[in-house]
Amino acid sequence: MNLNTFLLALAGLVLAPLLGGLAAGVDRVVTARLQSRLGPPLLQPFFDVGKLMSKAIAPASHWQGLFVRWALAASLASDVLLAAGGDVLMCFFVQAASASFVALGAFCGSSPYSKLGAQRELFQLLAYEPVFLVAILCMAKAAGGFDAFSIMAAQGPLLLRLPLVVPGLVFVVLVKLRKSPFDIAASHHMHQEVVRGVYTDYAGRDFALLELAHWADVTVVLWICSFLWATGPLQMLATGLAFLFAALIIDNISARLTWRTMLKRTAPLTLILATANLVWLYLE
Amino acid sequence: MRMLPTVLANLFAKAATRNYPHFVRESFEHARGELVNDIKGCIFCGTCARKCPSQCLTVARGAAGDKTEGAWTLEFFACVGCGVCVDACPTRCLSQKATHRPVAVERAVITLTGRLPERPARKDNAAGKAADKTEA
Amino acid sequence: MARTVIPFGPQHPVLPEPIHLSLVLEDEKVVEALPTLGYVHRGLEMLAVKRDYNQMIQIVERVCGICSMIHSLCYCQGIEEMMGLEAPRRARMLRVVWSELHRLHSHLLWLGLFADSFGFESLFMQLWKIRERVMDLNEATTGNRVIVSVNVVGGVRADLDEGQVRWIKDTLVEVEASIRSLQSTIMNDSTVCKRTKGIGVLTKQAAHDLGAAGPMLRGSGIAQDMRQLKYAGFDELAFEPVVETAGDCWARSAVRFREALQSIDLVRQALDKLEPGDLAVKAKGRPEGEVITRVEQPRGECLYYLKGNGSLFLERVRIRTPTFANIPPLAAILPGLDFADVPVVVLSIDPCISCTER
Amino acid sequence: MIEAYIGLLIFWPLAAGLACLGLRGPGARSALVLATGAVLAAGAVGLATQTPLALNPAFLSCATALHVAQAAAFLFPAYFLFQGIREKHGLVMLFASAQLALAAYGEFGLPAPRAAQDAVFCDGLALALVLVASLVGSLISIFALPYMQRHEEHLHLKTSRQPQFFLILLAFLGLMNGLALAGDLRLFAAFFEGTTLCSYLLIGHDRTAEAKKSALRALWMNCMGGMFLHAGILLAQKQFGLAGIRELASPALWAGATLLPLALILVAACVKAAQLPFQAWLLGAMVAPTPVSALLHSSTMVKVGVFVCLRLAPVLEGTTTGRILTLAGALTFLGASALALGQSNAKKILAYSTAANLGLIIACAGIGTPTAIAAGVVLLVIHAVTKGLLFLCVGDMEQTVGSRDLEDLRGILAKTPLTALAASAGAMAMILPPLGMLAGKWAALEAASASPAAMVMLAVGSALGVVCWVRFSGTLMGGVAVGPQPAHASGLTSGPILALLAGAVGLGMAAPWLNALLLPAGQGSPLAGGWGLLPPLFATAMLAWIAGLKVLGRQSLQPLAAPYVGGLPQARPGSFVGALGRNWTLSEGNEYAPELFGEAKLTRLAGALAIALLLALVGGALI
Amino acid sequence: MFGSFLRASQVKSPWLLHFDCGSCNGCDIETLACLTPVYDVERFGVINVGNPRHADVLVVTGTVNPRNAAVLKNLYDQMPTPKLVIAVGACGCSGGVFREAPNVLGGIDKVIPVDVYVPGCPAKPEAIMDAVVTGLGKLKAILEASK
Ligand code: SF4
Ligand code: SF4
Ligand code: SF4
Ligand code: SF4
Ligand code: SF4
Ligand code: SF4
Ligand code: SF4
Ligand code: SF4
Repeated sequence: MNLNTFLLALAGLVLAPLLGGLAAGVDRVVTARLQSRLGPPLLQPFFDVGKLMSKAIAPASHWQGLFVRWALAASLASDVLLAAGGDVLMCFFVQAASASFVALGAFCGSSPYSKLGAQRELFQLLAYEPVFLVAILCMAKAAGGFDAFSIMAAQGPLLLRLPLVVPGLVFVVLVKLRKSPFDIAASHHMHQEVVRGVYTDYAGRDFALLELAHWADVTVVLWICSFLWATGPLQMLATGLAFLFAALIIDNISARLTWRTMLKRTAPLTLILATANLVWLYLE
Repeated sequence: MRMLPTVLANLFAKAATRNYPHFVRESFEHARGELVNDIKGCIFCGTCARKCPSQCLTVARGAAGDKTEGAWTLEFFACVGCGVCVDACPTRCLSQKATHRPVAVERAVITLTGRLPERPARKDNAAGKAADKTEA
Repeated sequence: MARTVIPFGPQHPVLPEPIHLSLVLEDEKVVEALPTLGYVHRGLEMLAVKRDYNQMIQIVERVCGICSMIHSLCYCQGIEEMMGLEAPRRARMLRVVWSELHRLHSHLLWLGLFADSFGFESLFMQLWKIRERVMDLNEATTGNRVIVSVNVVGGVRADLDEGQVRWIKDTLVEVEASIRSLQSTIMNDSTVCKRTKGIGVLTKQAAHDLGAAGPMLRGSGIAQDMRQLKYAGFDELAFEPVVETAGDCWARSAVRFREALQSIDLVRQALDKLEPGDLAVKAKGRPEGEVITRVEQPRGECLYYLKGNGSLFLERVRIRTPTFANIPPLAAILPGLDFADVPVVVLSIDPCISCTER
Repeated sequence: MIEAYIGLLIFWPLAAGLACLGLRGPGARSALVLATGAVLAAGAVGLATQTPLALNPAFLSCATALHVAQAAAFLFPAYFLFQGIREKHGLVMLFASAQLALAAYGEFGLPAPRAAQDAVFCDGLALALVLVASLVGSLISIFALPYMQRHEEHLHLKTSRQPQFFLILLAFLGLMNGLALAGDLRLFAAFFEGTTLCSYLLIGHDRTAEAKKSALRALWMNCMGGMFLHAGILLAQKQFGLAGIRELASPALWAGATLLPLALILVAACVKAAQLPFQAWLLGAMVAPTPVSALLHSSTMVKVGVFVCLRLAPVLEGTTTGRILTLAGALTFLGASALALGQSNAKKILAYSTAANLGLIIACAGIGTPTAIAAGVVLLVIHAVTKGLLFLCVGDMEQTVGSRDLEDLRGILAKTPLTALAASAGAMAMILPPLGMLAGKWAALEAASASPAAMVMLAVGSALGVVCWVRFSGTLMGGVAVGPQPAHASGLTSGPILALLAGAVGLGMAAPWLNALLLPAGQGSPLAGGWGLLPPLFATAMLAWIAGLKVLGRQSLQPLAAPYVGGLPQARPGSFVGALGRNWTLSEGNEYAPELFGEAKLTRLAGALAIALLLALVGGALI
Repeated sequence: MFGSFLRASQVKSPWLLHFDCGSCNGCDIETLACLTPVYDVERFGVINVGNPRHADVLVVTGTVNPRNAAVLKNLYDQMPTPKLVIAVGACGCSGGVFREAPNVLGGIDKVIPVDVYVPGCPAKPEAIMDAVVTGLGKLKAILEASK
């Protein structure tokens, strides 16, 4: 590991959560505008986290603190991996670990909503993980390597060869951003039958750390999406934002679906599309 | 999908939000806001207190031992702003502002005291001394 | 299959009001749902012994803030019947105007909350944005956005001038256009239909047998609406109950959507029929005897039983509200639902607990 | 010296088992089993220091040994046939007779093959199996000491049947070591049949109707496997006149030849490894006492199957047979993972997950590249340790609460904290990066890049696995304990659990280095590029671990918040005052989504696909 | 710097929990209206959370009766400190028009301490927004004093 890699990794560690926070801010503002509201300031998510950091709480379980920190570590590790040009598949697995810790912590909670949320979180994982994996496999196949650098170094925009993974990736972004129609485990804005679902029993500092982990996750997901047009940093930024914006629009024009619909329809459909793309790459 | 035109229109149109408190819209003319008593005009007849559906008004004649003083007390936390008292007041000294009553951080009542009208009551010379007194 | 017990409410983000359901789920399907009430019970009917019959208008108006005007209307009509009064024609027309404005804002409010129950936030926002126009109409014409306090025994205590009539009509044109622009979303959007069609079906027979009321009843294909009794000014207005036949959440929502437009139409008709005249007749004497009156609230039939004894104070006020009637049908359709559909179905009866418990 | 190690590894367990039969006292038995553990450990470690090696120790290379093996080829099927006749089980009779016929053909119809070059041949792969069988197997046997005591108390047996039990248990370990090290196909086949016999006896140990049924099911399926194995061996013999495993597994030999013999052997391996559609025998094995399931699932029986596949893997690289095998493995990984997700019976979850993970290893074998094989071996070792841990934990928890249903295990954390935490950690070790199981899965995914279908199946299966294990772990961690707190932790229970836990986590963490150590002799480099970034990842994981534990220490002092139950009052913990003024106990059940993961439907579907693939495997070899 | 950011954040992100404690709905719908486009309290960082463990501000509408008093107390207790309570409407402040009804105990300060009272029946959305701002001012003063 040379100095360059180390610096990149460090940048990933620090910048990725900040970028995620900024994305959350953009999300809040744009969503407000789509709903004809003025909305909060752009930095609102940071204030939220700052506030949560300084609250005194009684924990819901003695184990949650542990899982929260593990989740945060996993999310940050996936950022670092990606930033340092690591293996995208591994980065994805590390991120899935983060989600698993969140769910585990929720299982440890005491409220029934927390446990229900944990179940649903797992079903979400089940729905989006294969699609995301196959999308990454497609990228790796098209670019000829599994590490981030070789995917970014691919000739021309990958999108042209991977049109069918786009629905899958949008689905992943929607789930990861906890947006309608797939904010099934923990609703993002308006609150649903699961209250805050998997987040119900997290509070105060734990919740703040979880929010940081969430930001890091969002960055990773959008970043991987941006590989679709990785001909330059600006193009990548634009692609990432395009995915974010698409998610916000879809959030605002659709009702929330149930996990049964997600698992029985959306997930198989997007998976089949992505698989078709993969097969097509092989036939090419 | 069908909501798309609406949200896009929202995005590009001006937000519907009124930026209160930086921008305060003018109240409607007859809005039933804060209840005020021009105590100079009050004759402490007690009509308002009897009619009030919330029973949040008390009118005392000869309060504080002084037979010439009257006290009009509004438990404003219980007032529902119905305006029944305003309609009933014979001297029209009660009125409702068009703006809402400001929020408070403590429990309080409003007591206004004034001079009782000399008998026979004449509206014009009821020299009132208004005092805002709040008690916890 | 293990059972999950979920305490749903009394404080729960999708519940606008405190009701508690002890839900037993298996496989995320409801197998048992036991409701509990009593969190908003105030005992206000008993206030009749402490407040005279005029003051009671303000009390019954606060049985519920959403259709407050219609409560006081029902009450005043009852007292008027008892005392043998008839409100002047202008008052009756004005009562129609305000009561339909209330229905309009109530239905918009409900449609928004309903959208919220299936997580369609922007639709909720849009509907409540439109609703603010109606609230402005209320406030400008009566002085309060919600509790309008226009009814008195014998008539009304607020009036509309020419300018206001014109303004209301103009505003309603815009409101109608905005509402219609959401029609395809509410009725045809695929995700919305996924969450509402075929969910919580109440058959026509069951609706009849279980005594459903209001849009719940009409959504199941029974054309019953208390406005057919032609109280207030409805005798002079063209009116047909809105009926849907599917009996599911979608049908109830469609009924309310169409009723919102119908209310706009009724307001227009009533405004057109306004003629100069008295606002109220003077009430003389004290109420004595018993009456039962019924009106149609946004949520369905509301019934008042009033008993006067010749004093200023009524002997008994008894209120039966539409949500009360709709709870047995709700309890009947809850079992077997997906947990995620519980909020949708609970909201589809437009539960109003504050009036149910008073 | 090394010959002595090998001798001890193979014969000490047999001898100790026989001694168990003689010494009926529990104390002596414990001492023997513990001693066996020590001997096996010493032997395995001693062997490890010498690997790779090829040897001809007298006791395995002499003619007598071969004669014993040849006799075994008749004796085992004959015994099976006898059992089949006694129990009137048609399939057992059928396959046992087929085996007998094949044995006769091999003996009398074919010229004797050239003797194997080396009677014992130990490379990384063999060593891995020896280590697994010796260490994990011993730990399980030790765990079995107190377990069987309680088990028999529970059954109210008049005369203890533990002597027989431990005889078979220990003998099994010896057979496994022999199987791993055997260099001659005939010896190998004898050990192979030996494991079939042991598993049959162990599954049927409790002698209930259900145990008998399951044992017979295991028997007929494995007899069928044995039949395929013999057929394959005989064909190979006929084709090349060879009997050495090492010669057989060299790609050069097969150049231009039909792979049919290999395909048949692979089918046999699939049966042993409980691949779809043969998973039924492994599931049936659940009825046996937990140490048996632990042994079958982790360190013995099923590992034989994957061992065979990995042994032959170098030949499979780039062949149609290999590709189909990959598909079949991936299909099992997917199907069994989905089946596991639909179960609430903890042992069933473990059983399906075993089938799934073995499928993954077999897929690796089918790919056959050095990377894939390396991944497969790592998976084999770590799976053995982790699965052994999980089974022991479930067994202990089952004895604590009297149920093996996941739903009944809620709140177990308060009753047997050590076991519950170990189980939880074991479950997470199945899926967490950078631990070995995940690393192996990842390597398999990247190695499978020649086969998109396999990749997609692996991807979906991996997601299913994550869900299944997080839920498993979460269920154990959650819930409020009710009822009394039985505690019977003995060192013989917690010791193996702790040792396996340490193994699962430690080996998991050490996966990259482990993989380099265990590479089959003469195979290429360790796993490709991506490992480069793993060390920093490990460091992060360790730091997070420490930070997290610190918080745990701090938080365990804080009072806990009342649960959010819609604001309702609580009369006592774990309940709320709800409808009808009743005290409603908060209970939660997991969502098993039976409409998606229903056992019957899925088994039928996946089974049919798997049969098709196996037919293609055999058929594909013909072309 | 970080400390002052944390302190500043505390008054910039009031997440509120609304509990209908026996209100007539009048005040509830006005509270809800605050969240909608025309008023949009999210401008002040307000999010309506459904869960006391995430909430900073408890907005209570309606009167207290013996049954919901326990619920109200529970919700208040489950909120992490520092926390604010806003009593909305005549009912919340004092019991309003129902003070003398048989099943009414009175305003919510009978059960939990109240920081800001919002009079009115129903309280106007503007008044509720005033209350949030006033409450945050109060919180700020407390934080400043404790610095
Ligand atoms: S007539 Fe008027 S002033 Fe006189 S006592 Fe009656 S209410 Fe009071
Ligand atoms: S406005 Fe109504 S409630 Fe208020 S004091 Fe007057 S009569 Fe009483
Ligand atoms: S305010 Fe009016 S009604 Fe009330 S006491 Fe004074 S004069 Fe009489
Ligand atoms: S019937 Fe009515 S009064 Fe009697 S117990 Fe039931 S709810 Fe109470
Ligand atoms: S109905 Fe209400 S007020 Fe009357 S007695 Fe029962 S609880 Fe009390
Ligand atoms: S049904 Fe009852 S509570 Fe609901 S709005 Fe109407 S009166 Fe109010
Ligand atoms: S008395 Fe009232 S509650 Fe009972 S059946 Fe008749 S209407 Fe229904
Ligand atoms: S204050 Fe008025 S509007 Fe608010 S809850 Fe009470 S009665 Fe209803």
